[in-house]
Amino acid sequence: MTVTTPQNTPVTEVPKSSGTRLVDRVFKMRELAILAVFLVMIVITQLGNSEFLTEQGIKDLLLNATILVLVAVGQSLVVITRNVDLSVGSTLGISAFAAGTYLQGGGNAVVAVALAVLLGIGFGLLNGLLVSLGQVPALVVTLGTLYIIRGIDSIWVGSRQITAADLPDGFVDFGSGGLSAVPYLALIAVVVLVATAYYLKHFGSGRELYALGSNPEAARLAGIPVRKRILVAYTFCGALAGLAGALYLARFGNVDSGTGNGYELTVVSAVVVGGVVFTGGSGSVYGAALGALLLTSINSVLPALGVSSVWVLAINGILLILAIAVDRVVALRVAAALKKRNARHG
Amino acid sequence: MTHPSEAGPAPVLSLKDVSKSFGAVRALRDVSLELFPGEVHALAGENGAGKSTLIKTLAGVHRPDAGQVLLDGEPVLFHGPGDARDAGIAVIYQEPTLFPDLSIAENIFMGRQPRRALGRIDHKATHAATLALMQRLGVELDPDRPARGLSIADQQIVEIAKALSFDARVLIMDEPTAALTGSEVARLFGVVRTLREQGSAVLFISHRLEEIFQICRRVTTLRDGAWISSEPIDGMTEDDLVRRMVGRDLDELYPKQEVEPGEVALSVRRLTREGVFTDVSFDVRRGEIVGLAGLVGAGRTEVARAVFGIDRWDAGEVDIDGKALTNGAPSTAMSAGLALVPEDRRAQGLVMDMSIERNIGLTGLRTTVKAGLVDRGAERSRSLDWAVRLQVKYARIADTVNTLSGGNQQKVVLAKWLATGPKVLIVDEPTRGIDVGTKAEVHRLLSRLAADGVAVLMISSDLPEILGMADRVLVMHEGRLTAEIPRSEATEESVMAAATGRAAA
Amino acid sequence: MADSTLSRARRWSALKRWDSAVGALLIVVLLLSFTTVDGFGNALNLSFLIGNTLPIALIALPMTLLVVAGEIDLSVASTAGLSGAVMGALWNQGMTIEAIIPICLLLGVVCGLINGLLVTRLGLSSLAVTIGTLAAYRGIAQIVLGSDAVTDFPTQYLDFAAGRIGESFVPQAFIPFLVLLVIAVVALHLTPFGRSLYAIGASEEAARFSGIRVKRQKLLLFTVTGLMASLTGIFWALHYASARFDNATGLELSVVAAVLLGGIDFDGGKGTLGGAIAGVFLLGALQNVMSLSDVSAQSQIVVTGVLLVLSVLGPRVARQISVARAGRRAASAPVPKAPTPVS
Amino acid sequence: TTKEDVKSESTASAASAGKADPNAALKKGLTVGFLPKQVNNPYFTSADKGGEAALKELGSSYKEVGPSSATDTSGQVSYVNTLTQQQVDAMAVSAQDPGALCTALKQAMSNDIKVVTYDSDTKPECRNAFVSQASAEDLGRTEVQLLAEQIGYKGEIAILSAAQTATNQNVWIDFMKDELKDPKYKDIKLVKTVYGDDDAQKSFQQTQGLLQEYPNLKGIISPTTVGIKAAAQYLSGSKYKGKVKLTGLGTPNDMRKYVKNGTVEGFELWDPSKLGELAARTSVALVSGQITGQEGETFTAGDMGEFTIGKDGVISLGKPTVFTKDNIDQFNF
Ligand SMILES: Nc1ncnc2c1ncn2[C@@H]1O[C@H](COP(=O)(O)OP(=O)(O)OP(=O)(O)O)[C@@H](O)[C@H]1O
Ligand SMILES: Nc1ncnc2c1ncn2[C@@H]1O[C@H](COP(=O)(O)OP(=O)(O)OP(=O)(O)O)[C@@H](O)[C@H]1O
Ligand SMILES: [Mg+2]
Ligand SMILES: [Mg+2]
Repeated sequence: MTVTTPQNTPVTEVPKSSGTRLVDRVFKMRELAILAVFLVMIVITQLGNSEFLTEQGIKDLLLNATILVLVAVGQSLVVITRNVDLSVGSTLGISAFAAGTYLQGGGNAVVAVALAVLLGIGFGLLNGLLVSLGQVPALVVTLGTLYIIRGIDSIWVGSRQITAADLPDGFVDFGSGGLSAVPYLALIAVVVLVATAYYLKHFGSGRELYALGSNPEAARLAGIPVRKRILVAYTFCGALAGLAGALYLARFGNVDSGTGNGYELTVVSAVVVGGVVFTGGSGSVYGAALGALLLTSINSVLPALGVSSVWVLAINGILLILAIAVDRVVALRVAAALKKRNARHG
Repeated sequence: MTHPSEAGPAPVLSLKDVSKSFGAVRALRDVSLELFPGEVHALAGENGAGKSTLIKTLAGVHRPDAGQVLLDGEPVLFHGPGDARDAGIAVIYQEPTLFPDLSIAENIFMGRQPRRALGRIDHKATHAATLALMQRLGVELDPDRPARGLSIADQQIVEIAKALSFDARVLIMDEPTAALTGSEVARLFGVVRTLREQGSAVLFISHRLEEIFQICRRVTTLRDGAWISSEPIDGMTEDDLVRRMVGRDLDELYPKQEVEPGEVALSVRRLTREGVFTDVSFDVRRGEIVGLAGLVGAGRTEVARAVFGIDRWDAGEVDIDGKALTNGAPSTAMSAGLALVPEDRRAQGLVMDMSIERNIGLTGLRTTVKAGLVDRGAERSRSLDWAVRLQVKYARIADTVNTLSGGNQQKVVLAKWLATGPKVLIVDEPTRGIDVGTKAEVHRLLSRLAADGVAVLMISSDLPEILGMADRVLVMHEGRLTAEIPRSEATEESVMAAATGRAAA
Repeated sequence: MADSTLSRARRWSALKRWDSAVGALLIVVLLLSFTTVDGFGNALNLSFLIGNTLPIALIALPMTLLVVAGEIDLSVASTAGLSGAVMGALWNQGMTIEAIIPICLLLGVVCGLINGLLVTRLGLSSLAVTIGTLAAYRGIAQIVLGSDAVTDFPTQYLDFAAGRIGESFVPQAFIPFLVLLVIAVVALHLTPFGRSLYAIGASEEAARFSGIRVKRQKLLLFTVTGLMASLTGIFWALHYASARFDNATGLELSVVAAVLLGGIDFDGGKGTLGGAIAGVFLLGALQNVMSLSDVSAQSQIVVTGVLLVLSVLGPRVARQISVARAGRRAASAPVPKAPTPVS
Repeated sequence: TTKEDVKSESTASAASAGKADPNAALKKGLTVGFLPKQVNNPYFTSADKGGEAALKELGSSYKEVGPSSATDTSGQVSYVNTLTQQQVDAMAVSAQDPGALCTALKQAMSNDIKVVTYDSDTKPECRNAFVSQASAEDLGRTEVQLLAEQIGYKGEIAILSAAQTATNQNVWIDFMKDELKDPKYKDIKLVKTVYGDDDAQKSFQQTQGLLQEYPNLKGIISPTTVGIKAAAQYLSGSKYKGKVKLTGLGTPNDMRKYVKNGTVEGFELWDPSKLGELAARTSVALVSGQITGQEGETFTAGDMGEFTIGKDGVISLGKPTVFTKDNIDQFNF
């Protein structure tokens, strides 16, 4: 197979057309919009409560987002392939408990994390196999595995629980410690995030995830190993859910059979707010991470502003709707502008 | 079954006694075919004859039930499209298969982007290579623009660019020209000739017979899944070819009936949609067939969409029988007697997962009703009636339309709209992908409709069709109507002059 | 000969349709339970079973229509909770129940309308929108009723919502449900409206090009869903004699699971109400039977999950088998003739 | 029909009929079903284990059913129905909702099943007796006393509760507020009550929010085991460790670490297994006819001693135990 590569084309300067930059901007725009909303929110809160952005405050903000960011990054990969993984909450719960059980006997922290990740990979593989080999709707299958994993977790865990007292001190300290205002956990999340984003943009298999989410039939015809890619996306998502489980343990020092219950809705919200489209093929992990940051921050901002917790849920929901609505309106405007330009020079 | 294989180079790719069935449909029966390096080989046959199936078998999409695919004389088994591609076979499928969310450049190079160190994609090189391809095809498409929103023609161009980018030994093209106008077709043929001279084998499918005669050396015909003949084009006439495809002689392709135009049925006044088309005014009278010509992207489809109410217009007015239509309301346009056969049958014309019966029934949901409920009997007889009148080739009326061949799908779209008994019929590329026999059929149908007093607006990129069928020809160029040419003066030259903006309006 | 193969193929294809399979499974489960599970067959237990499944069944009706049209509404449980909360709050204010119920229903209509407008006017994905309103409506319910639990609704209403007809196994509220079911079945399967929902679900663009008023139909559907959700909320508060802001929490997942089990495809354009309702009662019956047989709640969750996975794997496997069979048959059968044109 | 109409027509119906025979023999071979708010919840498991042991001793059998979520009220109702169908002799229920279970519980009582509520009550007419973990008054007041001592009777305090609808928490909070009216607390200000919904993460964030909003906060009372644990975990990893006092209801096993590392000085709880045991013994006594649930009746609950039924059929377990670093190692639950 030969490819017409630039060897035989003159390496003259490629003129970046105006349309290009505009298209780029459309995508950046969505992330910028979320970032802007986030910043405005933070600034308002700081004005209303000067304690908000102390070192401790920033640390809390970042720590709160960490776990959701990780799971949301994994979820976006799956959503980009036009699938979904609803079982992440259950996976998080069971791997957190597994890591905890291991550490209870005074095990090695690194091994515990590895254990959690491996367990996550296992469940990710299961989902991936069902979805890609069985070729069945992801929503149903992962709703099924959500129940199955949750059930297994509760049968296994029963009423046992892991508390901070059972864990090695180093592990728990790691969960709340950091380099001044930047927690270690947040650093891990950032590394994962940047690496994933780089992979998606600059590697063939990463681009193929977008391709097959955009048009599965065309992906098949283009010779993309569709099943393999979907399997990889699910496995990665499971691995991150597992990792998040281990970090959850470190952070909260407290795991029982209910851990991670209902988390899938939060994760899906973060991904959606972050502009990853449910019909696949578009969106970025940065967006998803920003969505996660936004969502968790709302939960810190409202109490910090002294908003009664009775109002929190309603405000949360309304903000969520506003975020996606504003994002949509902006996107529509830009798309309209883009179309007009195209029509003129086309 | 013997094939006239000639001395000289051995066939690079061939099929031997291949059969393929889908459920109860036997799409291919013991078909054989040989492709030689340096030849352009035509594959001809009616809609549903099995051409696309044959191609998909060559491309590794389908695995044959019986028979063999031979590459350089050796039997091969392709496990998927990837295998065939690796063997040097590039395919343009009948329906564009693009990734709407990805840029044109990524669409073309997906899976084989130029790489930098560590296997990272070289985005710059990809961009440059795409620009080069576009230059070769003589089109101006921004490589970084997403494929979403490209017109069918532009999509087809991207497909062609993708296939060319392989520098493949075998290039297979399933109706690549169906959506293209003359100038793009000429460009494409230029490229195909170069490939041929470089020793590639090309398999070409088209329902436009003149194209086959223009560029192909040999032709294989299929009928109902069976191999009929493989022979050199030289010395053949169009009639010979049609006889092999259809099994009988064909009536006239453009059976235009002369009708005295009646009152104005459709009147479009100063219609404008910003950035898309401007100040478009025209009338269509009862009994008249008005052709709407133009280059790809001239805005014809957009005008039709706006008139029907799919898109809103920014200024202007549309009247049917003197009554103004509501802006952006297809349902009121329908009840006023307007019908639109859209250009993209798969996305717009049909619900692919629905049965033929239900698809035709969709336009009758408001008429085939008894006591508020769907009158199933009436629905079925209405659907059956029209499917049969348009000679749709199907096994059962309850089969989903995605099992039909492209041409037969197009007929279902026509059936669906003709069943509404429209006063004004807008057809956008009505014969795209339809075989000659049916094309004549459709033309006769349009003629008869016009004779019965229906006003027909026919958008077509097939210039002979416009010239053969239209009483008047409207020409668009860059979103404006540039000419109105009466039948007597309409020639290829006059229409093309207006379409390229060279003639005074 | 060709004819008999054809009809056999059709019978086989009817069987492999998942919704009929779920119906059959439901009957099998019921029959088995009658004979083997103590306490299952008596009228009281059956009335419990039906009564506790009714809220899910009520919401499953509009949800099925929505999903067929390619949309989803996850805010239903919150709408139910909200109308229950408003009902409780107004009741505490001393309003008459006869005035409160219409107000709550109207509220449901408004909730549905908001969802519908966000989806159709702004073109947002219904999943995203209703995850948002899921939180918002529940939050408003919390603001409205706070920590109150209102329990003192008039006995005749409570009795209606919780009682059964005489000593039979039929809850009184089951009769109105049957009426609603019939209406829904007619609307989805027999009217042009229902037809257009299938078209919209399978291909929205093609539906629009066929002159179907896609947005209007969807808006209507969301509104009806809101109405039914608030009806469910009222029923819930009366059935359990308790109006709290967190009534019916998590009900949406149960509805979705049941509807999915019934063979409704979330890609839209497929499925029947019969399947959905069979799915609802299958889950309800299984839970009842498992509880009676002392199967723990945890194991019940696993069973639900396995059923869901099987519900999609099953038809897939059946299809593959039938395709393989058809292929073998076709190799020997003559080609069916195309109808002869008459023109 | 309005609320007023209903009020006027309803007459307080006595839940139990018949006459108590304090000397009746305790029956054996009974089946008592335990229905906690949530299975797998360590607190309830511990309580139900206590019940199981007592029943074994009494020669009766025990079973436990229940929903896997503490907010699945309809699930709990189904389980009441299930127990009714299974014709147990008595059921011990911790009600997720005071009203929702009523219809089903009345149904059960009319099928001759004795109903005892424990930990969380329903409306009095829907059960025969309620076994209370400690009197609500004791709990509410002692928690305030504990905290006041720790912060030196001065400063801002807040409450981190469970769900806003949690009946028992709300009653305790009312008593806390009442206790705070005492002049000796005049320098203490209750600034806020927040709700963590018995969800670890939510309670965690609510604690964060409290401290950001009230940087001068001196103490937090969390009358829920999940809440106090989450708050302790947050405090121990933050700069507030040891500076902001925390007390409330927690289990020794959960809190051991925080007591030892100085985050928490002292907290309290009753022994849940004793609560379960008393519920079991009350059930058996009811079935045997020793009591009917009327105020003033007394019965002997094995080693636990004699109990008297109070107003509205409430039986109180007694004062809670306070755990500090001196005594915490003596407990394991
Ligand atoms: N995936 C499929 N499932 C079932 N039947 C199919 C499928 N693909 C093709 N067929 C049937 O096989 C026959 C041949 O179809 P094919 O698409 O090869 O025709 P074609 O010659 O390409 O026609 P056209 O000129 O209209 O494109 C038709 O009867 C069609 O209905
Ligand atoms: N759905 C769409 N979304 C965005 N842009 C579109 C869409 N369809 C067409 N366009 C763009 O609008 C312009 C006009 O296209 P249109 O399809 O109306 O031309 P046309 O004259 O009908 O050409 P043809 O029918 O030959 O494709 C083109 O630049 C095309 O790329
Ligand atoms: Mg074809
Ligand atoms: Mg067009």
